[in-house]
Amino acid sequence: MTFDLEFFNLGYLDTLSNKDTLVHRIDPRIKIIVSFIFILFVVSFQKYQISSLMPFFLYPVFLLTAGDIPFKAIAKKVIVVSPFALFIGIFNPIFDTNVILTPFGIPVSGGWLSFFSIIIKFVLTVSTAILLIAVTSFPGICEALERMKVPKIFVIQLLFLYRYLFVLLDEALRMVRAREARSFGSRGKEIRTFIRLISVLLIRSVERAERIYRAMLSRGFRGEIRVLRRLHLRYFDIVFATGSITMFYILRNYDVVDLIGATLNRLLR
Amino acid sequence: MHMADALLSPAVGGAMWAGSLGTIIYCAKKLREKMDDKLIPLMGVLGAFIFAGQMINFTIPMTGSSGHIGGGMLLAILLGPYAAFLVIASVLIIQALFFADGGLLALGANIWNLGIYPAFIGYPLIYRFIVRQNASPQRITFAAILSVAVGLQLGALSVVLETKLSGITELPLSTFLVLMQPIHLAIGLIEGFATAGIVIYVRTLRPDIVDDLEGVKSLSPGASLKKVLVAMAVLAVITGGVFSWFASTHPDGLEWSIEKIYGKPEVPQRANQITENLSKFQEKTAILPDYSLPSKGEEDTKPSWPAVDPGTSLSGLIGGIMVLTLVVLFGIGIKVLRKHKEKM
Amino acid sequence: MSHHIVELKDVFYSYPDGTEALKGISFRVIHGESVGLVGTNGAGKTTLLLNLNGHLIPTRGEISIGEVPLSKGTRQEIRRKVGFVFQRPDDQLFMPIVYEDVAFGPINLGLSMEKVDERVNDALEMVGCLHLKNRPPHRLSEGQKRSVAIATVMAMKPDILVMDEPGSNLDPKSRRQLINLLKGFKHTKIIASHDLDMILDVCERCIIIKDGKIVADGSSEELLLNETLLEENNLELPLSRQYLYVKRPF
Amino acid sequence: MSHHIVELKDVFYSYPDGTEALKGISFRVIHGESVGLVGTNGAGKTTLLLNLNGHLIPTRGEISIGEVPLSKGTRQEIRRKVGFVFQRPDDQLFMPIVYEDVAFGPINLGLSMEKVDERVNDALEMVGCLHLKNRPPHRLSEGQKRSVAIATVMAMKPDILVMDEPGSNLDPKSRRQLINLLKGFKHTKIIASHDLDMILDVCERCIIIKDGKIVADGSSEELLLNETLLEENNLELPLSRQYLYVKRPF
Ligand SMILES: Nc1ncnc2c1ncn2[C@@H]1O[C@H](COP(=O)(O)OP(=O)(O)OP(=O)(O)O)[C@@H](O)[C@H]1O
Ligand SMILES: Nc1ncnc2c1ncn2[C@@H]1O[C@H](COP(=O)(O)OP(=O)(O)OP(=O)(O)O)[C@@H](O)[C@H]1O
Ligand SMILES: [Mg+2]
Ligand SMILES: [Mg+2]
Repeated sequence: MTFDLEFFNLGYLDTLSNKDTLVHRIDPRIKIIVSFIFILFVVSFQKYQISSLMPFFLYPVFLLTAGDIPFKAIAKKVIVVSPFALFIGIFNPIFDTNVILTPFGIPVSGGWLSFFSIIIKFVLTVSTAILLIAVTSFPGICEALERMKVPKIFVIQLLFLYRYLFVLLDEALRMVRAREARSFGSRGKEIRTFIRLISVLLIRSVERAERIYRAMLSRGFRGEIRVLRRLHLRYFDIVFATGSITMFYILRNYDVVDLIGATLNRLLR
Repeated sequence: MHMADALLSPAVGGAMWAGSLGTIIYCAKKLREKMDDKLIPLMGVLGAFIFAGQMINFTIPMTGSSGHIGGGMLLAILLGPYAAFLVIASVLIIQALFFADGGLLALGANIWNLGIYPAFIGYPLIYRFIVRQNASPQRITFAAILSVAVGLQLGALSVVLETKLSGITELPLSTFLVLMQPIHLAIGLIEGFATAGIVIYVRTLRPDIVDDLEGVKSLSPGASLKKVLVAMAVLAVITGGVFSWFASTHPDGLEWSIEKIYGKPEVPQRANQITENLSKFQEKTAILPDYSLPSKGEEDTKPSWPAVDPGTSLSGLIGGIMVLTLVVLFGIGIKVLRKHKEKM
Repeated sequence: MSHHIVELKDVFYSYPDGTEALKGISFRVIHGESVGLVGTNGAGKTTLLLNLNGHLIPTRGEISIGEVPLSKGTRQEIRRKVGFVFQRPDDQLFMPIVYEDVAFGPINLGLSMEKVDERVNDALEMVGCLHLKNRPPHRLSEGQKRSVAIATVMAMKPDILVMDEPGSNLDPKSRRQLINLLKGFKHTKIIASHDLDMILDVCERCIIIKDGKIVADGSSEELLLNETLLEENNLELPLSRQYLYVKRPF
Repeated sequence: MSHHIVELKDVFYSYPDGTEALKGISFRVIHGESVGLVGTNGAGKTTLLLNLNGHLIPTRGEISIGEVPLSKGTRQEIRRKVGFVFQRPDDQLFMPIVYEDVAFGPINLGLSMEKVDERVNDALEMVGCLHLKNRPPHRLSEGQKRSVAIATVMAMKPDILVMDEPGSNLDPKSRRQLINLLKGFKHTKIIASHDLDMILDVCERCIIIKDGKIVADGSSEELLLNETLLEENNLELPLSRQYLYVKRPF
């Protein structure tokens, strides 16, 4: 049943990506580049740094709110995929027990600092990746890739993948249901049956590809697919790009958090 | 086994990206040279098939838990190395975007770890070598299990090395290996067995599919393959080197800026000599300063590390909470603005 | 036999993406009744049937089959009682040989091999496909596949038969055979279809669904010949009744 | 306009596995005619249509479209004239956005971008789907997919329209819309379907195929109302005409 859910989620993100907001209208190339640079900046922080990462939440929060994306959907996804990072990160407190900080007299080991640093980086990078697709339609991303000189064959088969993803997932879902209807508990889910189901699905997929190829031929296909070019850089795109990258740069190189904290600290005293 | 952005350093992530992207470009070029047009829809549909196939699960004998197929080797067997690599890369792109498996930076590493080994080692060097003359079910089974297992072992090893090189985890190398390799051996055996079953079974139902594709695949084994492997290795080393060089030659923005604000040098671990050398090498860059040091240096650093200014860290805590509050307010502000605009 | 009663009380279902597909469905089907479900594309028929069999679990409301309320815990048991024929036979036939496919369910029920063999032969006999026993399903014609799909379900001796669009893609003759087969099945039947003529032929009772709600529930003869009702729900008179009204007599 | 004539002379086709699917088919369709192809599952309808468009090449016999005999060399050219709507719209709509999908053919015809745009808009307008222009095909309903699939073919301005089972899986309302659309298309049409009512509505002429051979060729009204002929070929009267014969008048 969990795979059912993944399937639905896929469709859900796809629905979100077809919205029309300020962020959705930004050129996909810009969004890809800015998001990538964002991630580079985030992972470049030292492993004990936590507080200076906080301002970086600005970027995903901006995509989320300006893109009109429900917070819950993104939060759920981030939680679902967190185990691996948790698994690796949790060893840090075990192996690195040097006390580094004692805020308010509580000793905090380097391991815990780096653990939380991993978790925060994880939340920042993963939410940005999901938000990128939630505010950019997949065909948009593909066109951006093509315009960024990624080989065309690759982009085009990626478009085909996306197109038939939903069709085949639906087909597989129906097969799984048919099997469930006639198997009880784990009976009927042996590897032997599994191999048969998958093989049948594979054969059908290949046959479908043959039919698609025919459909392409009958519409004059001769080895060349032209991707329509609809992307145009607009003034706002440039502003968005330079603005965000400058902001990342400042946040990375000037410890704004510490500045604010120190100022507040001084004021409090 | 997906790598995550949070566990990678920019240098390692960037190097893996360069390697993967280079291979994608290379494969695309190879395919363009001699490709059957049929392959384009087939690649896309088979990519979608991998996803769909992952919805169908089976009970893993003796454990009671359920598993599904990864599919890298199956793609390599059906499509040959070049097309298979592109399809695996596409599948991972969709996983990174829609399922947030890994992330954008780690995508390069993931494509490498899950794509290179089945497409360029498991299939051409192991599977084809064993099956070439005689495609009996026994041979297919043996070849599939061996190639999948080797591919996954290499993949898991790469995950370990990439993570260690990035220096984010404190996990000792040996422990990490013990955690990763055996479990992937088990996965590999099961996946190999399933892959073999599928190949054999499809051959009995539609022998033409597997054999037909044999003609569509374009692989000239031997010299050209070796070239690919060497080229990829060189590419990876060079990009890694370039990144490091780039990292080491730029002036240090962070220190400069902090000195300017507080009037005092920030980085106390300077005292340690080993660190100092490493710092020179790694820390100074205007764009991406201070990224994590490799673990080896780290261990030596520990004694001198706690010298972080407690006042600064308290400010950090207060500042962090403050900033987070501001970010949330910023979000709420935009939301309100949106609502307002919609009403108008 | 009260234990074949199907009862739905105010059932709601939303897909995880938020689509509200069922918005408060209540009805009760007693033993031996045959019920047709009709409605336009996207009305919620398939969703309803998937809920009946526990493939989807209602977000609100209750379903009980016999005296057993449907839940994650009981759905395995309920699936033994409810035989589900899916919309496309290709999805249902996943084993390499017809015989194995029909045997799949009975084996999972834990029957002995002789019993399984008996069930398989009986079921194939019933749909007139015993001669196809050793054929691979992908070599069968659409109509044959459909019949075998029904046999796979019959072999499990369900108390209740649930079918989603059983008539699509069949040629006229195969469709007629299907209708006769269904008429011969004496237990409870629930059938979703766009083929209003088939519903009229096979089901005494008919439920019209629109936008996840029931808009009419009554005798098929009455509902399916009520032109204004049909019109309101984007349906049409069954073709076999159209001629009389729409065109000059022949 | 003689160049829209479709002519088959004693066409045979065997699949590579040896199945003889067509066993000597000959007919001639003149400009503007609409022809229905009917026959049971496996009769050879799909195979015949695939031959018409050069996807399969006859093992014996000749096909010519206009004055051009069909061969490997000429099939590219012939495909420009023959618009083929496949059985499943999902196989036909392979681009990520409706607009791009409809534009695919015209672009390959080498038209300028303005011309392409004009064609796309016209074709979508014609099937009433202009508002779906920027939607991805996987988000459309079956009926909408079907209409867009027809638009992709219309955008190439074919002289001849060939369709394989265009009505399957549509609800009654969508089916009616399709029928009206087809009636509006004034060029040559060849339509294979099990929906004899639709054939009766849309095609003046009808060809009955059985086991790869033509068993009857004539006016639809005549053939499809000839009960003995239909019976012999495992077909049935169109549903809209059955009631009069089979049941008491209403
Ligand atoms: N997997 C899904 N995720 C989200 N929404 C869905 C899903 N499947 C169906 N829906 C939506 O639920 C509603 C009911 O769909 P359902 O498939 O039950 O209709 P139906 O009556 O069976 O239609 P049809 O006659 O086309 O088979 C529709 O609005 C549909 O878009
Ligand atoms: N790829 C194939 N290889 C071998 N035989 C085939 C293949 N496709 C079809 N056939 C056989 O050719 C014959 C004609 O099939 P065809 O698909 O043309 O029938 P049809 O009239 O379109 O039937 P339907 O109404 O079910 O679509 C059948 O006997 C079928 O089994
Ligand atoms: Mg349905
Ligand atoms: Mg056909």
